[in-house]
Amino acid sequence: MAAGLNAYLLVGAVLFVCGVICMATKRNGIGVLMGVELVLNGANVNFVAFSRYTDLGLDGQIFSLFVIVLAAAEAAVALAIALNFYNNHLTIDVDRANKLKG
Amino acid sequence: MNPEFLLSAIIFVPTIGALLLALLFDSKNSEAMRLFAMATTLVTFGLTLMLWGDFQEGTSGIQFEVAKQWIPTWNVYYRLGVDGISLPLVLLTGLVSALAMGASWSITKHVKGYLVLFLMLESGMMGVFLSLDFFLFYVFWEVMLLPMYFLIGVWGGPRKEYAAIKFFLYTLAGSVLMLVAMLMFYFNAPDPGGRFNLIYLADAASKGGLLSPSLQITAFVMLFIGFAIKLPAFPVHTWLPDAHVEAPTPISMILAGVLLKMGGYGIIRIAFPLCPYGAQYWAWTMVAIGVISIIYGAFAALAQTDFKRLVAYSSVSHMGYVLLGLAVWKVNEANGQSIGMDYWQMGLNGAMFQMIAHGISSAGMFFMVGVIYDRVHHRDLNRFGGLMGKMPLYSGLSAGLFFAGLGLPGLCGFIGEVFVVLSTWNFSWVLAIVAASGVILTAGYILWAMQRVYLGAEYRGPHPEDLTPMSMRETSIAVTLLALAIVFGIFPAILFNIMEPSITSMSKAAESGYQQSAAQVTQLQAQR
Amino acid sequence: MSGENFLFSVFAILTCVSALAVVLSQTVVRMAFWLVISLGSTAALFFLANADFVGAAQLLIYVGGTLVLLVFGVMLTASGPYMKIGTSAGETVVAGLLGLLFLFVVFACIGGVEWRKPVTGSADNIATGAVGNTLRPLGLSFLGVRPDADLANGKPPEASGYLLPFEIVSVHLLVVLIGASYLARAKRRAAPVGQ
Amino acid sequence: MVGETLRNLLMIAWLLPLVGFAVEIFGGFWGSRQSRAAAWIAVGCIATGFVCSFSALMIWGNANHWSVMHKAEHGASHESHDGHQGEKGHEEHAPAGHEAPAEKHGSVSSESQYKLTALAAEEANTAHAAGPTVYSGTLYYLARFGSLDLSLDYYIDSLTLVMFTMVTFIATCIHLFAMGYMSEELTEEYVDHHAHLSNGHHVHRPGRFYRFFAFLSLFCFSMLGLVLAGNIFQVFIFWELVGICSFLLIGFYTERKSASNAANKAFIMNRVGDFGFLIGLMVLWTFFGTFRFGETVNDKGEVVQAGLFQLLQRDDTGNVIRDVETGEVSVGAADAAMNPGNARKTIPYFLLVVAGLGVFAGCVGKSAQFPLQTWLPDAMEGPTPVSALVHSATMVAAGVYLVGRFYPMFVQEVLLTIAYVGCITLFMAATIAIVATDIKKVLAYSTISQLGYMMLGLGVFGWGAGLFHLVTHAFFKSLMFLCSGSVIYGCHHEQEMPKMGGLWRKMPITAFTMLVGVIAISGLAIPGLISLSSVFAFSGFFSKDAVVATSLAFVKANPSHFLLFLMPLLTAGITAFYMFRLWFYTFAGKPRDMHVYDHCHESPLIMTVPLLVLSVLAAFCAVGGEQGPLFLLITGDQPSHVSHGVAAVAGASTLTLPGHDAVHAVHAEAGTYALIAAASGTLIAWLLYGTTMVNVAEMKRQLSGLHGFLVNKWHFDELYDALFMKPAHIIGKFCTWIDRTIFDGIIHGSAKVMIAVSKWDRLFDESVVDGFVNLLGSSTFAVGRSLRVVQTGRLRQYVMFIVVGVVALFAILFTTFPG
Repeated sequence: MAAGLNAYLLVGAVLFVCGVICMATKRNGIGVLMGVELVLNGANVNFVAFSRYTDLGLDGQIFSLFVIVLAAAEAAVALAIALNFYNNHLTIDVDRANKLKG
Repeated sequence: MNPEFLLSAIIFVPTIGALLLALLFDSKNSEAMRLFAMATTLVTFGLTLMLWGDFQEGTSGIQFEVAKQWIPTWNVYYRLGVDGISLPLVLLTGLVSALAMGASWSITKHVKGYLVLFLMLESGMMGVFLSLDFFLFYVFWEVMLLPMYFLIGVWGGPRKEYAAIKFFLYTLAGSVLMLVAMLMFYFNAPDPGGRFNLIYLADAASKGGLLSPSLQITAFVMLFIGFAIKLPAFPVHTWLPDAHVEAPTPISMILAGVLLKMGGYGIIRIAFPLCPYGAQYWAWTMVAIGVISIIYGAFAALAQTDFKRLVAYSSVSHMGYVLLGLAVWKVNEANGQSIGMDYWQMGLNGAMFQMIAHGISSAGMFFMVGVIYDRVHHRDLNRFGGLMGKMPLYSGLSAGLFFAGLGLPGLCGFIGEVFVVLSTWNFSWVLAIVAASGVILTAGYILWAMQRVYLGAEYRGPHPEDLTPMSMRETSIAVTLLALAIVFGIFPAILFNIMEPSITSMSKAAESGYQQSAAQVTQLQAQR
Repeated sequence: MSGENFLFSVFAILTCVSALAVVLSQTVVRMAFWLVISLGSTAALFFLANADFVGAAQLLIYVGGTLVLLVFGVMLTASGPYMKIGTSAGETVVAGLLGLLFLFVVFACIGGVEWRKPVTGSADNIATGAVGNTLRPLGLSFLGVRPDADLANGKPPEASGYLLPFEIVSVHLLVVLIGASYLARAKRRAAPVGQ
Repeated sequence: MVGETLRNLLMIAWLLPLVGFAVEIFGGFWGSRQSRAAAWIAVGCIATGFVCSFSALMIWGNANHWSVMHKAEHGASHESHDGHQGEKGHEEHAPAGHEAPAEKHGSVSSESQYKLTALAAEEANTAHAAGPTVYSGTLYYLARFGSLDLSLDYYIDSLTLVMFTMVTFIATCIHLFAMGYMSEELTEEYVDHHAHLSNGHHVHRPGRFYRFFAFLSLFCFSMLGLVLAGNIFQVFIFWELVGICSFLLIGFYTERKSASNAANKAFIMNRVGDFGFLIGLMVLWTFFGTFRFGETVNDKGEVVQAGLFQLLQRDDTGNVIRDVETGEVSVGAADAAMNPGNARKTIPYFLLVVAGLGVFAGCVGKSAQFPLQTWLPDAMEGPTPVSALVHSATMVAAGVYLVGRFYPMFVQEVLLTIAYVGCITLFMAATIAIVATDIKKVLAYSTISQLGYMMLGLGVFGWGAGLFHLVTHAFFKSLMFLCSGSVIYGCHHEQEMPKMGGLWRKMPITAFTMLVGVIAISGLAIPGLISLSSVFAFSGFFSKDAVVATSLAFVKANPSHFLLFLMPLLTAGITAFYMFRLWFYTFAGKPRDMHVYDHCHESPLIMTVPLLVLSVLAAFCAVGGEQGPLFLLITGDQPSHVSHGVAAVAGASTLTLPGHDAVHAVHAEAGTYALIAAASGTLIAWLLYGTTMVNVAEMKRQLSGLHGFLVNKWHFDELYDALFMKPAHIIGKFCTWIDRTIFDGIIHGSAKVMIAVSKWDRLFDESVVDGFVNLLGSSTFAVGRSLRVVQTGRLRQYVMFIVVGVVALFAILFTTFPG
């Protein structure tokens, strides 16, 4: 498999889809978070690939850096939320968080 | 200080004061807030005095003109300036606001809100008198309306909501008519750049190039109704007694001292210069309305038993002189020449003077009523009496202020009234005689009221123990007003020197505008 | 097959497989493990794509920071390290099908688009995303200077760097950290809800 | 510069009381209630004013070489000065008072006669007044509009100076008297026995000594300003100011309802007159364009604008010049450049009459003439010194003064009206005075009656006679009021004459001085005491004689107006009757109320000295009659058309107004008639009240109808109440009703309509608009309800939905835009 733009994009796509499925299937809150990380990573791969293989220049890399940083932040907040949730429900099962049910 | 900046400062210092008051002060610390608001009004008054100091007397044009684009799409400018017509009113506003603020110590409910609204009201009033852009004028006109509504509606007497709504609706109705007239000028102005520029519009009108004669007649009616409501003239005066009776004392002072003057100011600043033909067309009607207001207000005052309502009706009567003086413009319809132009100018000057004089005397009268109301909490004329013995200083000062309202020579009310009346015969001898008969009625209701309140053997109403002498604060307000009443009564030339050149040029411009329009009418008739 | 291609293939497959493993593993600790692998190999991909700084950041922040955080989360929330919260079979199937469909759609997109031609280096030896050491340009761009964009082609400097976003992100991070610590602080509850 | 000196002196005299007022009112408010300082300040101010006025009179006389005195000897000749000795001869008769210094100044002037003549001539040019003896000018401007201007001016002629001297002198006396009379107010706890609280107690209040003198000072200022005024507008200003001073002084006892009522009545009735005055002013202003009496002069001494007196021109016969075609009166001075820019060229004759009547209406109000006379008797509520100063000697005489001052502007219709008004007034007031029992009320009615005489005198073209009577009356009437004040003070505020009697034993000085006044006003005289051709008489005889003589001359010229002679003649008798009735009632006979008599005492020195001084003047001020110095001084600057009279226009039904010669011809005859009338009046009074020959009570009962009519003052109060007061209140109520019901009704009605419309609108909204909206809402709700199932609240499901959504979107995209 040649390392070209498409190859990177495919990897990104796989990561992305895995992340989404992870989010959709894991009942564990931490698992959902991990899914999110995967999704973000998939996006990052795309950014870097575009940076490398098109004339976007450094923008892609910079974006990916921002994404990494924001992902870290998001992880921190999400974990805090998860901890709170756990404190309240004594479980991490996100299906229990159904207060918004219509 | 840069004089151009001065004008903006006069308008916005109260606003800034209101902002600071709203942001910085703890609403429990009423005394500090009052002092701060007092200081703000005093600074504003000081600025108006500086304006007077910088003002060049003897010239007729606009001074310190400021023009900055505001809404370029509609040719709206932030255009300010003073001339001899507006300067006295600006001074009066500064003075009456400061004094009314001094009288505001009696307000104890929601002090912060009251003071903020009060200062905003002052900004609005200053803006009305200083703006030379019609749109800006209109904006300030409305800006002033809302604080007034709340000031009456929140801090008023038992029927405050009714009074506030009545005041608001009446004034708003007038504003709407004014707005329509404003649009008429807007779409007829020859130069789009000056569509809202009052000076430019007046200039165009004096050359006959603004509105056609028939449009002028319509536009003038709309403007006039708007201003007559504010004045207030018979028969649209009934908001005034209610508003006055319900409003708290300082607001009554502002209302009588400044707000009513806007009607007269609007007529002389906008209605006359912009529609000279219309003004001349309706001159007789206006004079008649003025005369009816004089007599009607005096008669109605005679029948009142509520002290404040009596003073309110006296305002109707006194403002009738303003309308009368403004409108005594007689022309020879055959050739368009004015008959006795000097008499019209005398009437205009007298009317302007009467506005100032009434601002002083009626603010004083309302204040004096407020002083006694604060003590005994009623205003029933038949349950007073004997105050001369209990509160001699108060009674003496009130007597002075009431005499000023009565039109006693040596006090300011006399000059305005008599000048107006003297100029009236030239216009119509019947109306002149009727107007002159007002002196009897005025003496009647004021003396009778004074007799019932101040004279007599004893006080007949409730709370006689509360009749304490005036405080230093109250005394200084009353003394200031009375002193001014005396100064202006003895040296009216102080004011006339400021006003006369501007008024003369205004009347000359109106005359030439009328002649142009009259020529157009003749042409049209000849074509038919 | 060049070395680059080979390395790419290895890491790409590693990435994809471990990502799949994250989805498929049943316990959270294992998921964490596979995630580490996946992210780490992504970092390797970054290195391959000439984004060495990004790769380093990936390793440092993600693998070193975020995952530690996640593991903490796992430890703090799990009743036991190998706790399972099962997913129903139906759901798994639906999710799998949907995932495949989604993957197909994305693949179709990737394949269907004519991407812009890659550039190979710049005239005046300034590093771009394609070649050269990107560390210095990246740092400069965070300080508001874009050597690759502004100085290229003799254009006047437009200061199209990322100083402001950088600052915003910094503040954002700070806020997030404070917020997170606030949210995560231990609260006393009378009784757990829903028990 | 004589003009400037005079101006400065008179301005000092004028403004000093104002300063005094300020000092007294403030000093008094913060000062001690027991201090007499206020009174001394007031006396000091007004006495200084008198000195200034008197020196001004002297300077004026010297400057024009006492030419007025020569006029007496040599007609209207101004050039001749050789009659100077004769004038000195007159002055030697002047017994006391201010005539003595006059003599001194006179002799000084005679020593440097030539020099002063030159000086006078020079000043005549530079002082640029109408005549050599009139000085006018402007103090400051109130306002200027185009060619119109209003200013405060001064106009100094002999009348001004005499009035100044008279007013300041009398005021000084009265101030001194008041210091004693008002001394009861020098306390912290004054008990007002005439004012009651609702619990029946008397009112206790701090004394107001200082306030009284402050008001008096303010009054003096206003009165002097009125006299000094150089234009009719300024007269109006001070006219109102004396009115308000009168108001304040009448209502001095504010606790008394009757006092405040009287004060209001006085002011409002004056305002009725002022309404007319204002109309007159409007006419003058509109048609003449100036208010000044005299000419306006610029800095270079050129006359730039003519005054009113110059604008209304008269021909040689004394009639105004009228346009031949239109009959309108031409307005304008001979030199067209002097005409005010805005003045019309002509004025309709009837408007000239209206203007005159208007100004006269003001005088009617101020001088309490018919039909506005009712306020003056009520004004006696004020303290007695006020009655003496304000309501007899000075303020009420201001109306007469103004008629005299404004004389050149009156056409003969106006003069005739003045004469008849005066005639009615003098008779009516005298009849009421017969039955009045309050000592001050009698004097008040007598004041009205005497004012009527003055008006009559002016109306029948006796310019000098009317003003002569003004001055003499001021002296003897203020004297009598002060005497009555002394009686009231001595009797502890008892004013009812039926409770007095025999008081001359207790208060001899008061009784004696009062008798002097009574004789003076009655016009009694002893013919031929000094020489065969002259009579010995007190001042009242001469002045009243002058009035009666003028009216006789007038009636002889215009026989249809015979009442104008008969009524004053009859009233001369009535006057003597009621004045002696007063004297006999009060001072003679036996005491009727022993309580009053026992507590009665003579007044202190500070009150009796002014009485004595005034009595001397009341007796002798008019010495020499119409050849005497006082009359000559007054008439020194009389209007030019007066002395020759006005001839009737041929072919028109106009009046002939008698000149000096015509009056002189009937002087002896009229004097005889008047003396007979006065003597018979005195005799009747003596018979009725001095002896017990006639039972007065019996007579009163027999004439009860007439008596009641007179006691009720001809029912004027009731008439005015029904005609004006009640309707005014009814109209006032009606106006309020209109406001409340009609105007507010319209507002409220439209509000109701608006509410109705909005109700209907609400109905529409609720059924149609809301129905639609509700339908929309409920359907939305239903949809939401059905979709609710989707909202499971499960996070993972949502992610699934997103995925499904994305896939679906792409699917649509691909199917819609293939490729």
